[in-house]
Amino acid sequence: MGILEVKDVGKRFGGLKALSDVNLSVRENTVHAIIGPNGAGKSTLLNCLVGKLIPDSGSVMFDGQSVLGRTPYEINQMGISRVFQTPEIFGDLTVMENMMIPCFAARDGSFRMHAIENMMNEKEMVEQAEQMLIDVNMIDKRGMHSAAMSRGDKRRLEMAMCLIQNPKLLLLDEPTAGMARADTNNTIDLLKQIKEERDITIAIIEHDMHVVFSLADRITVLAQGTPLVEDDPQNIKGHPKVREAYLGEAH
Amino acid sequence: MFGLDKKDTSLLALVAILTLAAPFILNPFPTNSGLAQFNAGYPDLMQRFVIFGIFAIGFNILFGLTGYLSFGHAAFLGIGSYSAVWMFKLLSMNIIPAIILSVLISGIFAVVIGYISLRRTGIYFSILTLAFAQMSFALAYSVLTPLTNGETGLQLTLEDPRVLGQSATADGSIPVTNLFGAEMRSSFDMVVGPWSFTFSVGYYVCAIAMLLAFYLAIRIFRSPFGMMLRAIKSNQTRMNYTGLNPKPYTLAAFVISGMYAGLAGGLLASMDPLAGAERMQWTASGEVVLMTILGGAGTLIGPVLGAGMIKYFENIFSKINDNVLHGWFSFMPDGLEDLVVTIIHPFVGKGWHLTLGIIFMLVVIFLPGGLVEGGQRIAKAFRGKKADDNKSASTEPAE
Amino acid sequence: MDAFLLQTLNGLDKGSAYALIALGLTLIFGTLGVVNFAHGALFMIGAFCSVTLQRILNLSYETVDPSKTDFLGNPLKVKTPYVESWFGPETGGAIIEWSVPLAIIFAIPVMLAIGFSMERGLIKHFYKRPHADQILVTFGLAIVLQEIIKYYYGANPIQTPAPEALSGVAQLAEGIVYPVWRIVYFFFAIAIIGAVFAFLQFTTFGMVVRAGMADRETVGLLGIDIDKRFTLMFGLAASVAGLAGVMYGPINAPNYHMGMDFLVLSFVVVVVGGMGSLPGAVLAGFLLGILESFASMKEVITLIPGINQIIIYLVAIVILLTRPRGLMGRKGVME
Amino acid sequence: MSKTNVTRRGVLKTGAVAGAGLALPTYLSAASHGGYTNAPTGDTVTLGFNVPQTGPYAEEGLDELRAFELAVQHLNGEGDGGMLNTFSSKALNGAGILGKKVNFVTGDTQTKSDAARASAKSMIEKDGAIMISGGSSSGVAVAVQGLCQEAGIIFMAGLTHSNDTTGKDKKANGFRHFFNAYMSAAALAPVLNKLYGSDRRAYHLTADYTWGWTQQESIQAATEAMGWETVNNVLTPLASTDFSSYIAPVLNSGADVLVLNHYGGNMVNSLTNAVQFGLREKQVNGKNFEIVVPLYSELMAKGAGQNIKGIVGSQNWDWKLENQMGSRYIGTNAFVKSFGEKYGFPPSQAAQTCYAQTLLYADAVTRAGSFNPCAVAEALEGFEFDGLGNGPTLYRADDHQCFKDVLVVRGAENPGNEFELVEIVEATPVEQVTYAPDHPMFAGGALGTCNPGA
Repeated sequence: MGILEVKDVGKRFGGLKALSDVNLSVRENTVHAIIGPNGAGKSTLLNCLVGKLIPDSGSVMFDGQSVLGRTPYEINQMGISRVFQTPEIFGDLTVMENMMIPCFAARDGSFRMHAIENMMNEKEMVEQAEQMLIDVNMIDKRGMHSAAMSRGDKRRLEMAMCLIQNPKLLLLDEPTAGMARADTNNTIDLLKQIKEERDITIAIIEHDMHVVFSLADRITVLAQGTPLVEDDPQNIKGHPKVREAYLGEAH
Repeated sequence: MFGLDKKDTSLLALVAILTLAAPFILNPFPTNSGLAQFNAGYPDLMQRFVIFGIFAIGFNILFGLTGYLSFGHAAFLGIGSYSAVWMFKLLSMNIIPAIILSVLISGIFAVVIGYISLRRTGIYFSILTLAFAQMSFALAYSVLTPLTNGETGLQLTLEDPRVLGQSATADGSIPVTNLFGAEMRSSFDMVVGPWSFTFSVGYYVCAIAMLLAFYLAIRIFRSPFGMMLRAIKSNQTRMNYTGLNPKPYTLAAFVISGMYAGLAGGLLASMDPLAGAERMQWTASGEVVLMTILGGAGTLIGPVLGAGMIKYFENIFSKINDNVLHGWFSFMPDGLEDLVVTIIHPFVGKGWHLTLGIIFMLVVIFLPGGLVEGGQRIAKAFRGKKADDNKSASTEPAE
Repeated sequence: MDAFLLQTLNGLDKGSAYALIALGLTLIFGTLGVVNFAHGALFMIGAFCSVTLQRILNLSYETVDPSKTDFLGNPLKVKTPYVESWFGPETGGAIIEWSVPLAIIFAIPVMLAIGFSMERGLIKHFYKRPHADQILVTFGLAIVLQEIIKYYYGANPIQTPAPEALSGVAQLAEGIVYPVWRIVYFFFAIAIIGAVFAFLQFTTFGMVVRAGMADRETVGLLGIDIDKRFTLMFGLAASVAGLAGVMYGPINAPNYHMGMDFLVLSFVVVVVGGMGSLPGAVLAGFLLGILESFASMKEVITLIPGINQIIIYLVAIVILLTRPRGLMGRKGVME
Repeated sequence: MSKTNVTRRGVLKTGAVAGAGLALPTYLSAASHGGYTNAPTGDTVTLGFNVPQTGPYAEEGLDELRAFELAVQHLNGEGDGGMLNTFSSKALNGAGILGKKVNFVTGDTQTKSDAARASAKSMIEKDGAIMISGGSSSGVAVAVQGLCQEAGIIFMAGLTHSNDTTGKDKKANGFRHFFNAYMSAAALAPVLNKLYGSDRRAYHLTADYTWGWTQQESIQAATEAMGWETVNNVLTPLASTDFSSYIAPVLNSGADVLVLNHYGGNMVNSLTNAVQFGLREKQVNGKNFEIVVPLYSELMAKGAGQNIKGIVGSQNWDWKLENQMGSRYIGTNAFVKSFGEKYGFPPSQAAQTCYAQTLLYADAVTRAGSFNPCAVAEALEGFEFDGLGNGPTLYRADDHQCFKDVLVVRGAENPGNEFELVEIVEATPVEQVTYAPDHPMFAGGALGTCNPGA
């Protein structure tokens, strides 16, 4: 039994069948990659997992509970964090503030008024946030307005914001899209490090096969809204169906 | 001090000094000099400065922090005023119960209007709040007249059934609003040489209310709650995916700013027990928006400056008529005097709107951060080229 | 039944004014994304174009008529417009009488010029500024324009009557008469709306602008100078507002604050129609016009007292709560 | 141009208190100031003229301001003296008031109760005004009147026509020279009867706020008393600009008279719309359809242009009064002459009422020998006078309302000159418009006692 169980999920947009009969099982403390050609339904599936979309049929169970019908913030509170393809951070806030917000969310839940307390009095949280910034090598940028940072830094910040919540499941949406090779390798190293240091399950959507095969413990190939195969990386590499899907669709 | 860091403490101290010394600061010109026209240190205007300051500070908690632009905030000001006047009519001339009621009632209305309006964002939210306020105004002016006294505005009468206190004083007039006996209207004049300074009880009550409101606003700005509000303005998607529900945060901000408006309305009625429907018209809502932007949205002190600026023009410039102009320039030869008066004439008196409009444009063109930015530039010029990676205290959470 | 029909007619007629003003506003606000609080002022200036033309045509020389006296008992000065002395009283009189339709020709270049200079001189610098700044600067501009008009023309309304031939009433059916000029206004509005739609739909310029509205960066990347086109758009919007104002003159006498009277309403119409949608704005204009007309019927007011005071706002609330982006709003525009 | 020193207050302050740093109470304390608010102690006295200078009534406000300026000139002995020469009371001699030169300050009411009160307060608190006058709407008048009562200042109302000003909202410190809705109705009804007959069906459009309601109530009562039937009364929102949806139903309602209980911009627009719909040419029940605008004003008539022709209404005063109706209205020509020579056009009724109010105040002070509001009020109460253009007039003590003749006018068909917007139909004698102080339309309030402030 995996920590995330997707059963028979289907989703239509008007006449377009975006997902059908998707079954997926992500085991705890593994890295599970979801790959597939453009338009295969990867993003739709991801959106169904985090509450942005509600599937027309099927079920999504996380840690024994259904996520369907829950809002994104409720799902996050269950322990799922998501990193976006284009970094979603609080651009108007400083790096440190960006880190503090998930700390509060993790401690206080989805809403709590702390209208007159001073933020910097939360010593424990500040330390925790600083430690995390040290971990991702951004402590020197703590006072910076996050919108002014480079794209790579923004992505690292977003990752750090997700990690500081200690999620059970981390969803990564093309974490290396548009990155230079060196940055990509850094990201891979970072993710490897995270995987080693923490008890965390990661689901990753990725185009870059180099990333996928460096990280993944298990791979699901999606094509035209349906999973083709789900297997270990070494078995996927030479799989005829996968070749067909990629070569047939995107040449 | 007071749980604030050094910068904020000094800002608060500065505002406190300015507010408490306002009767001096606003009356810089000797009473019988020609420039006395520019003196603003009389009780009514000083009260308006701080009351509209409170209104703008509250509005800024919503708009400056969350970015939600309410175009109907005047409704809460009006509701606060009506509640306070009713309290004077029915209960007591003491301002404390009146102000408590106005804050509460405005808060209740804010919960309802906010809950509905916050189902939408951006311009759709603005129009929803505008619609609610305009409905309040139109109804208060017409069909709700039994409750609001319509066009004339709700006033005290000699027949009010005041439970605690008398309907009329022994000499047959309406009693005066007071704070445990200290009448809001009483004042003292201090004459120093050619200067004359007026200290009014009402003003100091308002000033203390504003200082408390300002202090609370600083605490909110620096609190985790304030940070959450800025986070909402910055990125609602990330907010959601960080496990935070933006709705209650924005609603809380909306209600807090509604209660600030209610406090302002209650104070207005306490200083002058009349509540008119025009207080709720869209122009009044627009005024607080302009005050906030003019001063600098999202800054602590900006809205207060903006409020002061607009009220100053409304009350001082509108009173400069041709006679006054001729008085000023009477030292010139006749022809030149008339020329100067003719040139200035369109901008003062009945033309005060024109001057205000020009100032809006100039400020927003040359000082994108509002008056606060002007202050910063001046301060910077004085400080010289001192490195300033730490911005001045008041502008931390800028746009 | 007659009453119902009459109010529908009236609603269409009111709605055509709303639609026309909203159309201009939505070109700037709904699509360029500029919160233009000066739009009402543009409408007002349009109306004053016809006042100005009327004044120009009425420029007169004075002759003293000793047989009459003025209010102080002095000999009366009689004014004769130059136009009448040049073209004779008949032709001259006709020219003066037709000053409103003539003002259309006069208003187009004036409004274009105002629109262009407003965009080039001011608005251009505010595309990337926060909406708050746009509100402040355009509101300031609106006040300035309004005060200038007040300075020259006073605060009192000034009648700009329709020509005699277009001013009576028309019998549309048994028991249904309607003012001719209001019918003219309706068809004029339809024509302008149609022209603007056709312009945006069928010309390359229109296509580029529509593409630019949807995705400004991409169009910019294609090497198309979108800025110049946006300037033109602004001029177009100003002209539409101005023409709406010119033609509105005979319905209600122009005064300097008529723009502010319409300002809030036009924002409501645009937003109810949905941000970024031209058809939405037009539809909302007619819808609100018709509903407002029905709400002003005695039967309705008796049923719900005060409904005529709030109908527009009530409808706006209901629509915005049931349809998140108004009637036909595009996703992501100023949400 | 006259030059005035507006900062009189400073003079008196420094005059009164020699020595720095001395704190002493004003405004509420009698000791140093003769027992009432803003008691003038120098050689000047300041009056406050609070008129709309922005917003829809700005034009009317400016005309009031012109009249005030003229009145101050005449009080100070400048100019030709205007109505001072015809005024029945001869207490004023052109040497200011009680020997003090008259200064004035102006302010903008914006036609909003709030702004009007703020402006009036600044005149009282900052400029030391001893009397406030002006205004162009009843809401503002009632609000400022209330303020003056509380502050202990005399309020001489400008243009305010609602019954409430001297009805349920009357105040001991407030006085109204202008006529009211009841008087309009009482004057109009017989004329309407004479012009249009007693078998008429009236349709009312009424501005949906207190002034509109009181006027509609008054007109309905007066016209029904002479046999008219009221078909309908529809309330229109203040914010309306287009009244077509209210006018259209009139066409088939069976009514043959339309009564427009509107003022200002509302009136201009509703009348324009009514004419557009052909109501003026319409025939109903074999009679000509008629439009009535109970409260007329020259500036609105000007705004309504051609549409005003033949429309009947009432006025407080008109500049042609003395010429056309005889010397009963003495003072009119004197005023028109000095106003017309100074400004180039004849004064409006708003100007006349403001001018008269200023003179009446000054006269009352002089006769009372004191600026004390209570003494002034006493001098005004029950004061009978003549020569201010309205004929013999009484300032009734019971409600501080002036009783004088009311004019019924009609939009001029063939104006002799550009200023002749209306023609006078009748000057209704004062007896016909007088009512008992406890008339139900004016019930519900009390004057209270005069408040000298201090």
